[in-house]
Amino acid sequence: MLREDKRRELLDNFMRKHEYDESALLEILHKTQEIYGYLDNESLMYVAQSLNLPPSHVYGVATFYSFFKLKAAGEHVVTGCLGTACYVKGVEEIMQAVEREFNVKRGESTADGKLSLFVTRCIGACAMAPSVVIDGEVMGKATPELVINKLKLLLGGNKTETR
Amino acid sequence: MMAAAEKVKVATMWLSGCSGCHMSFLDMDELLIDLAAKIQVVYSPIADVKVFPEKVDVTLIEGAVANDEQLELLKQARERTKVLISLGDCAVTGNVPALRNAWGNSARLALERAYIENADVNKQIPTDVPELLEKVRPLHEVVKVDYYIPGCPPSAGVITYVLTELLAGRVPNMEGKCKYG
Amino acid sequence: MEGTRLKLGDLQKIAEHEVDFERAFKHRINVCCSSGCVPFGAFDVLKAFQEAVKEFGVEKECKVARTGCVGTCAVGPAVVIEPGDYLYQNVTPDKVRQIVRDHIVLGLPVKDMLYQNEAFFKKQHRLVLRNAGKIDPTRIQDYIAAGGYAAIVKCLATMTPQGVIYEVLGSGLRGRGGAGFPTGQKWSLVARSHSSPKYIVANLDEGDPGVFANRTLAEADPHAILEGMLIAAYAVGAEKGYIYIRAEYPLAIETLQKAIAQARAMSLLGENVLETSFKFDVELRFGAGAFVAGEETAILASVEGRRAMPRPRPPYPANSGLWGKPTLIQNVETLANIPLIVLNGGAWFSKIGTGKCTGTKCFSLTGKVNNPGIIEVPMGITLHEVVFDVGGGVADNRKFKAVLVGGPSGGCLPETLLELPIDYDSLTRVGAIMGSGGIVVIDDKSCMVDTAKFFTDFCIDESCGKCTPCRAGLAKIKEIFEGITRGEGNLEDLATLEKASIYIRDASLCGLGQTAPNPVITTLRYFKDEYVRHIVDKVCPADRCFKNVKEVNKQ
Amino acid sequence: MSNSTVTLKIDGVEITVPEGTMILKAATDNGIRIPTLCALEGLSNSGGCRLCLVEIAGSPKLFAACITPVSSGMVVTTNSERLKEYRKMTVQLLLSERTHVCSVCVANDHCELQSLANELGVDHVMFERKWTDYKIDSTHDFLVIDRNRCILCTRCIRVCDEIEGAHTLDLKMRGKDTQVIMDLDNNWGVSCSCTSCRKCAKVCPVGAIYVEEEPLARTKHKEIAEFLLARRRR
Repeated sequence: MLREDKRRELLDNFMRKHEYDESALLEILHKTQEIYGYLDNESLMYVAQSLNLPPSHVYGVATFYSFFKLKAAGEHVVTGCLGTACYVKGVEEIMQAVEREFNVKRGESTADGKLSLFVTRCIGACAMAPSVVIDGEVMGKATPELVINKLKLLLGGNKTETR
Repeated sequence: MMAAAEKVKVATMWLSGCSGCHMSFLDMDELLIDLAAKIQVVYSPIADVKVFPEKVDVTLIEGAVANDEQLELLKQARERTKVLISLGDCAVTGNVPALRNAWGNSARLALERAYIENADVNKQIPTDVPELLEKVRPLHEVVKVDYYIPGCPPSAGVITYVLTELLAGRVPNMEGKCKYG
Repeated sequence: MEGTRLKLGDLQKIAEHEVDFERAFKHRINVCCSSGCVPFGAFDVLKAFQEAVKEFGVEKECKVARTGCVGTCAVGPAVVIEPGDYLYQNVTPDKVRQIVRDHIVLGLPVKDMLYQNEAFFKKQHRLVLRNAGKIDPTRIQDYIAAGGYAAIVKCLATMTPQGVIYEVLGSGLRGRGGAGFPTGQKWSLVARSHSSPKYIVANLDEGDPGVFANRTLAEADPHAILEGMLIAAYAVGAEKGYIYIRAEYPLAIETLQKAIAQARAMSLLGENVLETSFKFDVELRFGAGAFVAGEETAILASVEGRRAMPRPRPPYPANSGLWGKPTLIQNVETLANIPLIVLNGGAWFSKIGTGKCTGTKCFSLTGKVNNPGIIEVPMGITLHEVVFDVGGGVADNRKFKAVLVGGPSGGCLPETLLELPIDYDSLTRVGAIMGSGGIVVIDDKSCMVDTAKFFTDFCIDESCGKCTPCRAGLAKIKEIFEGITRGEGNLEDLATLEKASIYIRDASLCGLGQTAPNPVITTLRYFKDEYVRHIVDKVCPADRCFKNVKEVNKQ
Repeated sequence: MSNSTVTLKIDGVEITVPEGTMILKAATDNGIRIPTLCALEGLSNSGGCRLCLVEIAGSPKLFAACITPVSSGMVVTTNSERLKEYRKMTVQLLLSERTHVCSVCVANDHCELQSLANELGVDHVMFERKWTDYKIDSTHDFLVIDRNRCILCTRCIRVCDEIEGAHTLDLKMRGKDTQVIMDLDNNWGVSCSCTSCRKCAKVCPVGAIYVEEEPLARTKHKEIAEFLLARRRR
């Protein structure tokens, strides 16, 4: 993790590159999320002030688009693709299996903050349906067993590290 | 429409409501006398009849459906009535009785609020009363309803209008006459 | 070569030089490195080939190239060896040595690794995807060698803006974003608009679930999009362009960013394009997960950094678009057609496809079909040909039930409509739409009520919330569906569903709401018996619904 | 502004208005009533509520009168059976989308949605009503927002931005989850930008924003936007 002043500097540089142009708000929010992991009220207020935009406008934009997260995600993130092709090929069963196995609801994280489960509407990997994204990597032709095993491996590996 | 000798059989029913709609009905005042010449009240909270009779022509129902007894009564009324009318906002929208619908587990919460939180003595939920439905519903979500008279309460004038039109064999036009609240 | 400012005549030289350079190789090994193949290890395969040709000492006669998608996304990583267009499927690094040894060194293609579905390519006609899988998208020289940027040179050197528009009008090209508005007419409107500056927005916000043709194009041939934008800018008098792309497409973004940088370095973008007085530059704008942002007026709001809420038209973007200025909004697939139209003439283009719908259309063919992937077929081809010839029929030997054409707001069409030719008007007539080109094959294991509910759910999630019919109406439709699939429906619900759907279609503000009820309307029209069985018999013919109800009852 | 005029027909009446006039204004100025909710004189038009939809001869589509400019020879129908049906449907959807209980609402008898239901004869709602449970924000000294009653017409947002210039209010989320917010979705009481001008309460067509302990008849004043604009133009 970068230090706070370093992160702020990154964000400042990026906004300067866009000349504090309010039309680059989406790009700037993307960058903010990339730097901080999610969009908290503090950074939203900072962006609003820097771009000279009303806070409610910035908040409205940040919550309109599903790509932006206003809450910190878990250490590991699994995202199920709910696109048509994946749906037809049974991604719902995978989602339910993950929910059951790790006691987590979609859109939320496990109590220990280790795993977040999200859904997205189509990642465009439809020919490999059903697809699931685990920590940024696409798993095509996924099955409940494959996903759960992979997640167990990730979470288990983590535990041994912390021990 | 009707033979002069044969009066139209009218029933009224009171479910989960405040009886205000019935009061409004009585507010027709002297018009009630004219009406009495044409109709015969065969079942009503203001008439002492225990069982809903067969072959009723018109039934006016006040109140929403909130418990299993009301549900049964309503279904029975529907089976035995030609024309069923929702009278007042509770019957038409659910209105105040339905406000509890906003909570999950609303039947239980409502009972606890009434019989435990707000009770001074004997804090307990009675077991010998009809069971509350999980959701309070307007009549047309449960049975087919033929006409609607919204209002809290509907004015005597609107009730008169609808009944007069129906008795004259016409379909009431509710434009400009549906005042909710 | 890169970084030198080019003049109009220089491109020809680069092309010739590249072609000469290519000729030195006997074989070309094209490894598909697009989003469909990368997760299955395409980059490892690429590396393995580079090592294997060295190992066998054939690196002088073999060019190993990273390319875009050939379309057979279900059998990736895919590798094409030229000459002969041998398509190897499911290539893994451990198979690479054998391929190089047998195919390149011994001249014996490895038969059992080859893609066997010849029919997949037979009925396709590749215009937009002309370079997909053939050139390295990260090298501008590859594109130039394939005849790229020759069209903008032709425009700048020999054509007036009006002349370009005339050719586009003559081509009969219609917008590929879904609505099918004639492209030439749109260009004329923007060109005639007097205020300035003017803008171009290239729409790459492919939000339809199940559709990835635009992404494939951007990953395989980014310069075709840029050239299309350049020509459009020249024709309408625009000087700034934005490509609005989904943030969920990192590889396409990277490819486009590289392409823009290369084009700028060679003075194909920027001030004085190819040392002429024409100036045009392109910037990327990222979407952030909003299907509605693909709508023409919503995309403008999003490019301006606002909530992607559509606004009523008029005013049309051609007169009042970005920041109130004339703006040409065009899908990237439409734009990729433009260089070919300029080079070969509108008359040539108008002969492809049908009279009213010229050219080709890219489709993402997915669902329960044997050969899923990206296809490009001439307009007017029948659904039957697409599903059974190109697609190779229904997967797992199941029975065909329906085909959904046009994405989540498309229509579910039954077997009886399979002979329907695919064009804008025929599809609209039967309640489907072209949309952005999704074709999902549905087999007899799927329930049509559940399918319609799924698409309604999608549209509810993606509704912007501005207008009442779409925001509140769709939610009510969903509630009715939930009742039916819980076993609490009654036959009157069907009338309510239909009434509400038609109201939403007619009364909604934008295309999302106007088309959102299509799946409901078409399934009610073509599969009403399935609804009736759910309601009357409490039976789901595909055994998908009532499951949760049963489980709850058991508990 | 050009001085040229346009002649068109609305419901059979020939009307001449300045070029660029919206159908809604052309109709209203000539005594033809088209129901509206989100449109408000003095504010920009949203076109979202869809109540003012009209038919224009020659097009199968419907047009929002508030935002469609007149053109010469246009033949507009404002009250066909289909339009009446659709308006009723719109009102029903608004009534069933959130908790609208007129009998206990501050806006009872002063509510535009309520009077529209009356005018159009919406005697019941064919859809199941949704009973929402959004928390009421009464943290402001005297302004209260009850989002259960909000119909998302965005009048408050537009008046706050365009007339007051504060832009305290905006929308968050999207679709059916859309809500009116203050600043970063803060409680109204801690809003850093609200000027407490109460214009939002004046223009709210329903009982979603109101002034505590003030009769609505006194609060409501939807002509405020037009009035202020006229003062500024002087």
